[in-house]
Amino acid sequence: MFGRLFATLFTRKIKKANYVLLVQLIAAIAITVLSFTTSGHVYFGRQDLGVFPSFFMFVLFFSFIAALALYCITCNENEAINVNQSLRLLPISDSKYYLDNIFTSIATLAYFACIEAIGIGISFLLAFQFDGTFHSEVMTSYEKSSFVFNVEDFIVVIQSLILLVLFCLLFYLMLSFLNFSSQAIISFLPGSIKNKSLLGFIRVFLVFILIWALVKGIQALTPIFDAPFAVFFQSTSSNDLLEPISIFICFDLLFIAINLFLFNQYIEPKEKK
Amino acid sequence: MGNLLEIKDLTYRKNQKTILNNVNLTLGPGKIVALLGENGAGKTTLMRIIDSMAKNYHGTVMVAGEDNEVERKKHISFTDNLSGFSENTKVEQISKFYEVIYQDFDVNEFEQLRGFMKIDSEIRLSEMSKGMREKLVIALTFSRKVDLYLLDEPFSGIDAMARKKIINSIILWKAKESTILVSDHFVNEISSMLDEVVIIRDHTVYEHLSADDIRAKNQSIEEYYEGLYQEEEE
Amino acid sequence: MSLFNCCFTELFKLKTKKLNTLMLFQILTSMAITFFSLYKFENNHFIRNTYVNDFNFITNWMTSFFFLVLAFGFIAVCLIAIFAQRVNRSQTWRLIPMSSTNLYLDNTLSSFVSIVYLGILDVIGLLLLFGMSVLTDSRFKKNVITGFSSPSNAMSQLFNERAFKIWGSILLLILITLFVFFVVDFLNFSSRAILEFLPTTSGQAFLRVIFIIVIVVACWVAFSANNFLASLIAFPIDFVFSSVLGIFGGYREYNDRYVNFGISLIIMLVFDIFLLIANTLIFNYFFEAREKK
Amino acid sequence: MSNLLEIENLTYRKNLKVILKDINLNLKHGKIVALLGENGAGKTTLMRIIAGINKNFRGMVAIDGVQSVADRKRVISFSDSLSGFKESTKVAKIINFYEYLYDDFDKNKFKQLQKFMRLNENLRLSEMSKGMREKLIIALTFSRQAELYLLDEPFSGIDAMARKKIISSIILWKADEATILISDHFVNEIASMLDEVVVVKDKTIYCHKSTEEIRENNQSIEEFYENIYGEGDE
Repeated sequence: MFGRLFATLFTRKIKKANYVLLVQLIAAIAITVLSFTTSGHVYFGRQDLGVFPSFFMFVLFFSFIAALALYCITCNENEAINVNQSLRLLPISDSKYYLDNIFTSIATLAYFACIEAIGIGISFLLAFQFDGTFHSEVMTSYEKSSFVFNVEDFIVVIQSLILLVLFCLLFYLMLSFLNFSSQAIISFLPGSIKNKSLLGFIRVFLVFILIWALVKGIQALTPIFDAPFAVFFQSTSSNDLLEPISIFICFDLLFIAINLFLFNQYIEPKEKK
Repeated sequence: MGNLLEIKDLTYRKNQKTILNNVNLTLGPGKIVALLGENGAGKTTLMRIIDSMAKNYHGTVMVAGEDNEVERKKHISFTDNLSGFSENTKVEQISKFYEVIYQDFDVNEFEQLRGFMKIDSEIRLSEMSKGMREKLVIALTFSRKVDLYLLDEPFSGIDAMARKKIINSIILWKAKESTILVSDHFVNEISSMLDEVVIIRDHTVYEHLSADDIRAKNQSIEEYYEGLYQEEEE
Repeated sequence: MSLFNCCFTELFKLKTKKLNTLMLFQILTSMAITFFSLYKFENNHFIRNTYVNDFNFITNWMTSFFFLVLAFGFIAVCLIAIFAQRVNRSQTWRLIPMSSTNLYLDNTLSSFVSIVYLGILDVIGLLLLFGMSVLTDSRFKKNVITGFSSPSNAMSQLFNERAFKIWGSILLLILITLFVFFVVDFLNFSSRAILEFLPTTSGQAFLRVIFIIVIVVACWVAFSANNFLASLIAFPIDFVFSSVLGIFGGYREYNDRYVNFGISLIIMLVFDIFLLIANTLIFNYFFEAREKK
Repeated sequence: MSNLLEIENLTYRKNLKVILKDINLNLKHGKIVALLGENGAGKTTLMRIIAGINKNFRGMVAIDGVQSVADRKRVISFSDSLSGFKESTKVAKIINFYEYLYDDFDKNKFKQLQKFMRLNENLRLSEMSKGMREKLIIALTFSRQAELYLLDEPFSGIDAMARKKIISSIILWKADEATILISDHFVNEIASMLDEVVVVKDKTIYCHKSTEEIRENNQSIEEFYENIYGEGDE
């Protein structure tokens, strides 16, 4: 049953990811075509770009926006699935249900990243093949940079990817925690004052607590640790990354436990009106 | 006073499908009329056209001799599912809204009906069950003094006792010369209060006759109504 | 009081209630930003890091509040535009015995006036903060006094060429807000009206196509501000940003792309009027309230 | 054979308000039981607790002695309002969803019910009227070979003829030892098929009688139900 629910949710979220990818592709093509038909050139940095290099630029640029958009969509989708009565009726324990929901979102992000990488690769090759100036430029910059491939860098790249996944997971969990805890608190308050602005106050209050707890946690866990993101960007050796990864794992596990408890106890699907 | 409601060869199409096809109907004042028909026969659409909710239909619809959309709305009180209000509005705020917007809204009539339905004015929409919400809608609809009341499946969620009490006292709530057009699936429940019956079938008005004619042939309205669908079953 | 006015006041009350909570969030966020930017967290208590600037908390709060005004203004316009669609679509409002044209005008007018209400709230907030920071922060008070007293300072030019830009940008801001409301209405009405005619099976696909077209047009306008038609829409927004920000230094002089301000004003006006008429027609004849389920 | 459903001193509170107080109920296999009560008496809440949707109640709910939520859901078929599906989903897609995720979903049983209700498979939810949608829900609920069927006001929008046909043939759709717990406001409509009656009043189980007992002192179930509220009102 866990597998089948995973498949159903995964196909549902994949549809959304494909839709975002389609919109991104169409937008990139449309922009390139339109900007060449109307003004005849695409201005970037110091010099004009050919058709294919500008298409590559747009695809690259849109990929970040699309990633952000998909992330927000998946957050929204997670919370919608948590209160979806038709799905909650399925014969599966609530803990497995919640884990299914979160991991399918992570799987969708992974799927999206692969397709995105392929898309950027193809547009890069297109530009590389069909545009002389772009071709020569890439070749010269390749020779200049003493790019020598070694195992150490490869491990660092893998570790930073893991860190990214853990961070996305943490944000999902925090968002769910925010929703579940405000829902739980609301269900204890007398019905009369249950209205939107109150929900807003509780959310803001909880956000402050979250930030405070996070800051407190980071301080308590590693006195030498100051900014995981600084390490993330200009890391030199692979063991630098082990600290932030371990911290994120602790937080992820902590929030998974809290969310599972709240989800099992307090979160009920929406009533049918 | 002439006919209250006159509909002449009305046709309505939506998404390339005809929903109503040359409908002709006239209703006199001071009557309680039932609008009966199967699911999806077009009863709700007909009511929405009368109250000018549904637009771009062909044919004419006159209410109290008025054809213009605004005038028609003045004479009609339609059961509305309160979708315009946010879920945490209080009943008290809704009645204040009706009081401000509709001149013909009678506040103490509403208070009386609210007491009759046992609805607390402090309760919010989100805290009301389907039945309680329908009782509120009926109270709001009948608190307006108009010529034509349109009730679209008003009783489906209300519990048996309350429904009986409402049906018995509905006649008292309307003015003598105003008419009620009620569409409902529970024919035997409402048959006691009916003056006329209109049956919608195959996208048009299939039958329109007075309840006494049916009772004259000592048939209950329910048997008559089911009889219509009997031949089609075999 | 005529029905038109009662309806207007009711709608206005609903919309201002939403904007009040938004204003509260704006105050909270501006406070949070100032707090987190000014204070650093070291060996578990907050100390004031001095390298930011040496104005006190309230003055910094005022600047962050000012920058949030435009951001939250944009959020408010979107929020109100979406809420207006719910009103247009709800059966409760359409049942009111007034013509659909009046209802649509009421709805749009109350949306616009509620945005003006938010603007007034912002101005009051800024003045309050300005007063408080002048009273509490002696250093800021000195700057303000020097600013106003010496004629040669930029402030005194407020009443000549710069003033034209400010009034121009306010007028454009009004037209842009109306333009946003009308475009959102037009998209909702036309897609709904066309949906009524399409056989239901292709309804969903049609909505997706509309969504993609809207995104492409939006990107195209944003990216290619240098061709004529796009610049007419992009220019006013650019103009407003630069002239408003210009008041506080870093005033960007406009070079060759300075399209005659008047033309874009008129074009914007024509767009607004055309959309208003189109929306009223569609709303009257094709746009139905949602059926109750 | 022990009881199918056992509920012991169940209490449920929400927003500091008690909705259900020390409920004790035992249902046997193979019965059709009606759950009656006024609007807002807590019938829907009780059903949602049995189905394992509503949580943090105090007390014990067990099906065949099993309390875990997942096992309960496996043997219970709750009439879900399909609110979890987008309005544009096709009926065919909903059937695939049920077939794929519920082991006890029987496709040709559904085909049989679909023909009985005259449901068209490539309709979308948005195109269906309330009655058609409720017919689909009933067909989906009974296509599962469950031990306990929970029906929460399943007939409110279905037209008179279809409703009579459904009520008369519901017994054929369930296995012999399966039980149906149905909550509805139209007592006389469903009276013919009932074995037991449970009345919920003042937040608890007011009485739990078999229909033979009621019929012995020659009362119709409707009269019995009404005079429970009779004393209450006067």
